[in-house]
Amino acid sequence: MTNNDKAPTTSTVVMGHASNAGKWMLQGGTLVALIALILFFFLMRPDVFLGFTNVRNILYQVSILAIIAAAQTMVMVVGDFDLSVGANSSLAGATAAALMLGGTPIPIAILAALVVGTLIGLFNGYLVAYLKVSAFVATLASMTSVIGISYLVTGGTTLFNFPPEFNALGQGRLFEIPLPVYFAVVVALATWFVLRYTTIGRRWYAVGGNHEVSRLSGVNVRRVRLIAFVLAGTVSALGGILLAARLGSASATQDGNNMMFAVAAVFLGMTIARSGAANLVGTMIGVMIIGVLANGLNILGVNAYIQQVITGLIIVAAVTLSGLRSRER
Amino acid sequence: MTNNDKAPTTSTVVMGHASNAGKWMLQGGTLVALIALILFFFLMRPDVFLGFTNVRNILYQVSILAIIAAAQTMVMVVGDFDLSVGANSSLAGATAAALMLGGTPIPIAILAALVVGTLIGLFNGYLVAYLKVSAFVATLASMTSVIGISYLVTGGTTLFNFPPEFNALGQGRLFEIPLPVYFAVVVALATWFVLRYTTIGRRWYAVGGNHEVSRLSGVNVRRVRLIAFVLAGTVSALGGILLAARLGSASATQDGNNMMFAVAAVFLGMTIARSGAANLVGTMIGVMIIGVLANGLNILGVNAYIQQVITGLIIVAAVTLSGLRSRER
Amino acid sequence: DSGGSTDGGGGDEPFRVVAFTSGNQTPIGAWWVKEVEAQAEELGWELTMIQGDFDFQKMNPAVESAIGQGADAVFDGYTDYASIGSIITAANDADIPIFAIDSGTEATDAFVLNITTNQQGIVDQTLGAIDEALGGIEGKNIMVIGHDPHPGIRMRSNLAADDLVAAGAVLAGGEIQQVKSPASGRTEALALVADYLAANPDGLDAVWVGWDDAALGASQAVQEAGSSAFVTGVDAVAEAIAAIEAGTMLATIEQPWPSINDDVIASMVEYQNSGTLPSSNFETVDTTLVNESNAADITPSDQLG
Amino acid sequence: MSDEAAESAPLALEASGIVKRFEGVHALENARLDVRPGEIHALLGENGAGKSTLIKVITGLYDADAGEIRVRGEKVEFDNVREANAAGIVALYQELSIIPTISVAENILLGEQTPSSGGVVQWGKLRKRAQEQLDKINKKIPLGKLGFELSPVQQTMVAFARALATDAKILILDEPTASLTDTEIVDLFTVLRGLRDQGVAILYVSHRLEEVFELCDRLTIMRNGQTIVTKDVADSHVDEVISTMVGRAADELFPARATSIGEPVMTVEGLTGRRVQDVSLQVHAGEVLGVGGLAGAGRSELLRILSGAQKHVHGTIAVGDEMLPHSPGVARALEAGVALVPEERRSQGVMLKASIQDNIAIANLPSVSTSGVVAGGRIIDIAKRGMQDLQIKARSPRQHVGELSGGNQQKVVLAKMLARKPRVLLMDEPTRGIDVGTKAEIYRLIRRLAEDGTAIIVVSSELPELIGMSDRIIIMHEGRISGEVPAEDADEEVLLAYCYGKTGK
Ligand SMILES: Nc1ncnc2c1ncn2[C@@H]1O[C@H](COP(=O)(O)OP(=O)(O)OP(=O)(O)O)[C@@H](O)[C@H]1O
Ligand SMILES: Nc1ncnc2c1ncn2[C@@H]1O[C@H](COP(=O)(O)OP(=O)(O)OP(=O)(O)O)[C@@H](O)[C@H]1O
Ligand SMILES: [Mg+2]
Ligand SMILES: [Mg+2]
Repeated sequence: MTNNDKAPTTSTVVMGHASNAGKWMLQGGTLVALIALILFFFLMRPDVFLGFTNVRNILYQVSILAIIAAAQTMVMVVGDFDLSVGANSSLAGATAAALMLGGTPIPIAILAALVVGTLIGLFNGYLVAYLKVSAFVATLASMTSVIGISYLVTGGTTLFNFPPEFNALGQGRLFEIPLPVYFAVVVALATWFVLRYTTIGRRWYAVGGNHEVSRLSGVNVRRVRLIAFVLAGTVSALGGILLAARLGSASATQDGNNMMFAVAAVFLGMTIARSGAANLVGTMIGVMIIGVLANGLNILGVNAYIQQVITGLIIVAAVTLSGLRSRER
Repeated sequence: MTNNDKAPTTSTVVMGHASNAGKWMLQGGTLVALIALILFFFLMRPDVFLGFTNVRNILYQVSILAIIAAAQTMVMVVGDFDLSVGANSSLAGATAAALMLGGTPIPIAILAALVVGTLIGLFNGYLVAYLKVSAFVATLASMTSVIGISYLVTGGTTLFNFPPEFNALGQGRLFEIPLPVYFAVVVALATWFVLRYTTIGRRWYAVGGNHEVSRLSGVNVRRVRLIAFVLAGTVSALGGILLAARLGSASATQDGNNMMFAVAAVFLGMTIARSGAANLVGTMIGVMIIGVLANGLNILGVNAYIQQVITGLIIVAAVTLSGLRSRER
Repeated sequence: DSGGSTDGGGGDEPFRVVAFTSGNQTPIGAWWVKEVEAQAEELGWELTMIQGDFDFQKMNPAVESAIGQGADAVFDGYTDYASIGSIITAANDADIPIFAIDSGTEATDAFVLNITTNQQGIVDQTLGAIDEALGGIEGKNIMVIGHDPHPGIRMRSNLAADDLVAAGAVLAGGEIQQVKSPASGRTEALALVADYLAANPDGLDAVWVGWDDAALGASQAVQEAGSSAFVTGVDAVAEAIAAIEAGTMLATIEQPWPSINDDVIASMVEYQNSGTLPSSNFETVDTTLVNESNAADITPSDQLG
Repeated sequence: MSDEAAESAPLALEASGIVKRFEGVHALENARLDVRPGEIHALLGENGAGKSTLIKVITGLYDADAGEIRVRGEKVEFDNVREANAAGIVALYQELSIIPTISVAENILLGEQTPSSGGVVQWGKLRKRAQEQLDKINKKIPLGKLGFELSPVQQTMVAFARALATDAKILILDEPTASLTDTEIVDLFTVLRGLRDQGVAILYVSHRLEEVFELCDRLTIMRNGQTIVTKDVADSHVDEVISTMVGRAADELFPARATSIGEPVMTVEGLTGRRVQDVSLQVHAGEVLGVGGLAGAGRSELLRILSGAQKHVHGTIAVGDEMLPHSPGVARALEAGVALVPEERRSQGVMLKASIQDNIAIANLPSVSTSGVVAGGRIIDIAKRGMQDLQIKARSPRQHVGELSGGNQQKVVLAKMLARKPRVLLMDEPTRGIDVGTKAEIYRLIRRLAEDGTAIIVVSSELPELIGMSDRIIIMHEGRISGEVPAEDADEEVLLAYCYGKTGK
């Protein structure tokens, strides 16, 4: 019988190995897509695309999206959504801006903006986790309200003329690299660490995997979901503050497509995990795909409208490529 | 002991009855919210709010949203999402516009626009149902591409100067009521009928309830999902054509917030169903809440930004009120 | 196209210009992009054109990196200086002058030249038309529709509201009515006016709107409600001109963008040739009122190209 | 039908040489099966033997890697369930439930079965035909109720009614009785016998061997993806069947009872919840307390309240000397040493898309972390220890639980909770859907834990099991304790009487 027991085990291992390469190709579809894009643009413009200046550019351009995508990742790990991250970041930028223009010292203005973002996260989290409102409606509604508040804070205009020390946060450089890139790296590493190595991160994944199982294992599901929204609020606010510093201005809608792209990045990233769950590394690959695409198409001088068409198609292609794996089942 | 045996049963029944009224109140939370809003605005402006002119106004204003929300309902019954309905409708309007300006006869231009919308629905449906791409990414990506295509079709400008017969579709009246109201009613009734009385509608509900059980019970899940997206595409296109006719113009982004509001309306409506599934009656109540709110706040002369804040809060309030029910479980 | 610049054929270094606009989805923005590209071709400039649909987060970095790759001048098309602080910093750091067309409503050191239209003049002309049509503004109910995020519209709608109040008119709704999203400006203005008229039938004498797209929505609402209110806009788009000819709109404003653009480009050429910067950094240009009498002679602003 | 006639008539269903491999798993390795018309054919085997997989291959849900399937003598290859249905093959899949958001009537006549004309549903006909199906199985379930409003038993019966509605020529049932009680099982069997007599071929999968011997005509035994034997039930004996299934001689199913019972560990007074009414009980160190009752008697609710998973109205719970706060919550109860192995493995017990180690870690975060940071090494340690202790068959602690067989999934749930070293272990139907071999393992485990001083409360719907594994048995009826007996004095008749509401001590 020992023989019988052994046989399948061995072959199991072998099989596992054999199919791993192919599986990796599919599972890594998103990564493959990123590499393919980089190669393509490099071949089109070998002189420019991978030069230091342009790589720095790309990193600079995606840094704030990366921060907001990290926030979105936390919420999506728990199996929820936060459509308000973009609006939230704009409001934080506007709050800091309005306070600074009113004479508040920079650190206090920044702190206040972070608090505002955190409170909005708390509001979302309370609605979703405690009042059981679907995350989609709750955050859609709070997005609507938050944009309205931003309009009120900015008086509908674009605020500017911030203290240079504030702008330096978004425009300054250290060793030739713009500061927002460092911020993005720190936020990404911190999020990665939290997701992977802390008990709260574990609990997020457990709740995202199955609410009931988590609850019966002693996880305080409501609090855990709440915390994800709260932190996402804080982190989005940080992104918005940096965006205001980076642009030297703040308006109610300057987050642009960050929310949409953040969601797209997380989805792109989910395909690289075996469990199909949101994960930080995947999200950052998704962010890079979006960033490389925008930069590369600009460098090739592609018409803005056609760029938009292509961006949508490439996102679909990347996700579909990885999706082939799940279709196999 | 027989006494003992009976006691819980009876009390159960009584409890059941007693809580039914309360349960209905909560289940009908969305409807209660609508009635409360109407009452409130009526009391604030009894002379105006429920007058014929204003009621007609409200109906006229929500008619196109109602059509797009009907499209969204079909997809959401199946348990999916379509973020591209708004972009899709703009493209349909732009397509019809460009063709008419190029001399294509009106019926053919309209038909072509419907075909374009249907094809986009087919694309979405194929991605979601057959390639198993998450509906969120698939339709987010196609929304991005479709907006790009609309820009290309309109050349980034606003197209106008359509034949008067075309504009009449959006601006004409029959018995004092604008034509789009009739179109909306017809679309709503047709959707209601399809959802409630046809085999495809019932299969949508089955698939939305549980993919796997449906598949194992012999439902062609992929085709059923595909059809929902395809029809949603066609119906959104119809909405976009009517919007172009109503405004007498077409631009790449004139759908505005229709997609967001359509999703919100469906979510609001889901709360009235015992099963919590999307349903046409509920969606239309949701559409009316959004329409009444916008019109009422305008009539009271509330500042636009404050309107936006209030809209978000009322949506949350309506859903939360109904959400109390699910917490009871 | 910058693709062919690697093998410079001529002896002279070409004049390198980074041009950008955030409003490429507006007809005028689209015209400007084509116009500047055409003139650059003629002048032999090496042009980098960057367009963004009001997404400064995407546009600004692109402009800055273009500046970083070397430029002799920057050309801002229709983008308020408030939104491009980081571009201004980048250009200043690199010591590159910024020339601008319609980029902000007051003088600023950020630009070496910004030519725009005279907002007060626009308000005077449109209110004059309303005054004439109504036979006096005093005591009349007039709605002002604006859009704060756009600095030009914001400035002129504030001026219009102030002037109306000063002239004894009543601001319908008590304040300037705001359109939230430019994309749905027409629908929003339509609803604003329709709802106001439902609440106050016969309560509206005129609607002053800050730009034509929304004015067309307002005019449609006025027609549908059977009101006799007069509607004015700004921009002179073809559709507004057609509406004026059809009698559904009272007036609009033609802003002479082609000549303004020529003027800005002329001072850029001047700088290219002699290194001299314009003497004044802010100029305003007068506009033309478009009404029934001259509508037929005006080139619509969205058909400039 | 005489044997000879049966031999000569074409087989209803024949599968031969079926091979099916998943990533890394040989689910089927030369599986073979033949079912005659007009027989009830049992398909037996341990958890993971490949029974469900074979069924899915037959009905076209999986493509076989090799092998041949014949229906009434003709070779077939179905691409999907619809094609199988069209050929008269209908399966009731394991753990397949019903659609929660649609009505009972629609659940019964789903898909192609929905009566319609020109694409429009005929609601009247739908209700009438659905009612007929329910009548067949002697069930009164309101047709307008939605799926999620039904009890688990009702859900199973609706699913069964759906299978009946198809007029299948070949009916496949994968563990249909797993969550049924005796009354329903009796009704079910009556219907199945009726169908057999009409010539329907029935393939019946169950881990309850007594059912097989009562109901079935022939049986096929599978082991490790292979078909070992097919024979007449009349020629078979239980012990022999078990040893063929597990591949060795059958062990004693139930280990010996405890000899020493210690101090009370958990004391419950006047507990009242939604269904549970005024329950008081005590369980001692080293004692196995069995809880029996009919479906819906409130046993699961009792355990859920004790484990902190459900709020209660009044009553007190004490563990040792410690009085737990009212409705303590799971985390607090776990801290006090109370752990629950829940009833629904797949929806309450394990995260299917997570690894074994992550599943085990989630209930043990306090012990594998220092100030909020988890130590990966410690997670692997407790996972490996759990896998070894419980003999979980898996490639590595990182394998996804969804890829394990039901028995091994259940062991993961146990490992998760045992790593907390509970003083009171609550187990709700711990052997549901588990093969005899694994069942015996679990009984031994329960006994071992008891000997180490753990107090155990275990709910079961199978009376022999309840009697075999417990030291003391209480029976619940409509939320109350209707009777209590020491296990050695218990017999099924007495217990059943309590189950139906007769009270006594
Ligand atoms: N989708 C799948 N992916 C990977 N392995 C699978 C899959 N489905 C089944 N298996 C494996 O195939 C083997 C046979 O499983 P199957 O479900 O057919 O067993 P079974 O005899 O029905 O067991 P049980 O009595 O527990 O239901 C098991 O080892 C199982 O882990
Ligand atoms: N007849 C019923 N009507 C409505 N709900 C019921 C009924 N029976 C049980 N339930 C619900 O189902 C859940 C499980 O019930 P309970 O704890 O009473 O089951 P049990 O005695 O363990 O029986 P089972 O074998 O069905 O699990 C409880 O939440 C209970 O409210
Ligand atoms: Mg099985
Ligand atoms: Mg139970």
